[in-house]
Amino acid sequence: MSILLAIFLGLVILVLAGTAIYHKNTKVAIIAAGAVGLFASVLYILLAAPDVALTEASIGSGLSTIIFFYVLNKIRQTND
Amino acid sequence: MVNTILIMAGVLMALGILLALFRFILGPDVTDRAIAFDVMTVSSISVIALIAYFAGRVIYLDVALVYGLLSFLSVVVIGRYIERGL
Amino acid sequence: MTQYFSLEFITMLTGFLLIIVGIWGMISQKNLIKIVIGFSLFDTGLNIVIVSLSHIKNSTAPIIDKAVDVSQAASKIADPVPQALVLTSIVIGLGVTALMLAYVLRLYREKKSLDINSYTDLKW
Amino acid sequence: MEIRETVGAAVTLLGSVFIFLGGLGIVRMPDLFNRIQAGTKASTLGTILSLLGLAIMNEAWIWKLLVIIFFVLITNPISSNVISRAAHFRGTRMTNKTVADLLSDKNKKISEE
Repeated sequence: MSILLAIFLGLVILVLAGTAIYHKNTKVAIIAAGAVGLFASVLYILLAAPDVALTEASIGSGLSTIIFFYVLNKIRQTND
Repeated sequence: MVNTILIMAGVLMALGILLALFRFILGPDVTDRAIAFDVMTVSSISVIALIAYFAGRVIYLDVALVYGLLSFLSVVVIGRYIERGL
Repeated sequence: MTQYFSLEFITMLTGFLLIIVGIWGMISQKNLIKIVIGFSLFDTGLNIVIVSLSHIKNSTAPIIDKAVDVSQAASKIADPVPQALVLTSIVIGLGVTALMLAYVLRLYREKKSLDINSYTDLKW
Repeated sequence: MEIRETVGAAVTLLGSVFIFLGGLGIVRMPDLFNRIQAGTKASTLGTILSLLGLAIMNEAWIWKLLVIIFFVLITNPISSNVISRAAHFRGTRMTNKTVADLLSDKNKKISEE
């Protein structure tokens, strides 16, 4: 049963990674990269690594998105 | 009996995540994607709790706790960026 | 056939495909922020591959509490060493991503452009 | 014993039905604000019900599950509020069937009275 869940999560991760690479809007690409980190964290729990899943959920999905949007905000302020 | 009902619940949660992913790919604006991201996060908390039940370990619930605490932060940052600036 | 239908193989395949997608994004995109996003995906895929090496069949988390007895812990838990390595690697990946984004910001303040084709100072 | 586990599993199934309906609403609704309404409310209720079902089934986990329910109940409306506010000030178009828009300038006097 966990194998089917792993296949589902892998397909979702690949679709989100393709969205992150090929979408024209940069903000959508950043949100898709954050969602890749989110589902990778669920995959780490299936692989019996809850500590890695905790770190990935807080850093790969939360803090990474915040840093990307901070830089986008700085770029937008430079234009003004 | 109990395991069958819980597997059906897991399948329904996976279908919910799949529909949110559909809106994520299709959505015409950034805010639609942010809402789809929020729904995927909240559904993932339930999936993690189900995995913790099937594995029989209480330590997996800590990850769901961190999700519930920190998932709203990135959505708040997206909203503030769209509104006027961080 | 049955070794291809196991949890380890499927997650390892997912990790390698994610690495391929990340490298393809790094070498094909023209936007600087897209290149940094491709690096981030590459990092995540590499971490998934290393964690999938640590999982043995039907193993549980390497934390000893009431559910796992001390006497038979060695035969039940997963290998904790790759997990500790990945735990360090995630944090270092965040540092490298932040450094690359700082470079992107400095480059944008120099030339007001995010296109990689406009930075041709080192070409001759 | 058996009855309590069955009741807990049924509550979890009900919560997963609400999560599925939240996903369906986020696909089917016509504009952004209806999508926020459907997605956030249904998925919050579904998560609370499914965690509550697991708490009924397994009474050793009940305090940690209640803490998770508390955090979800606090943090999820904040994020949907911020997103809907940003979308409104950005000027997202509503559907034609919208009756009242209390945040717009034309109706501001009505809402203050």
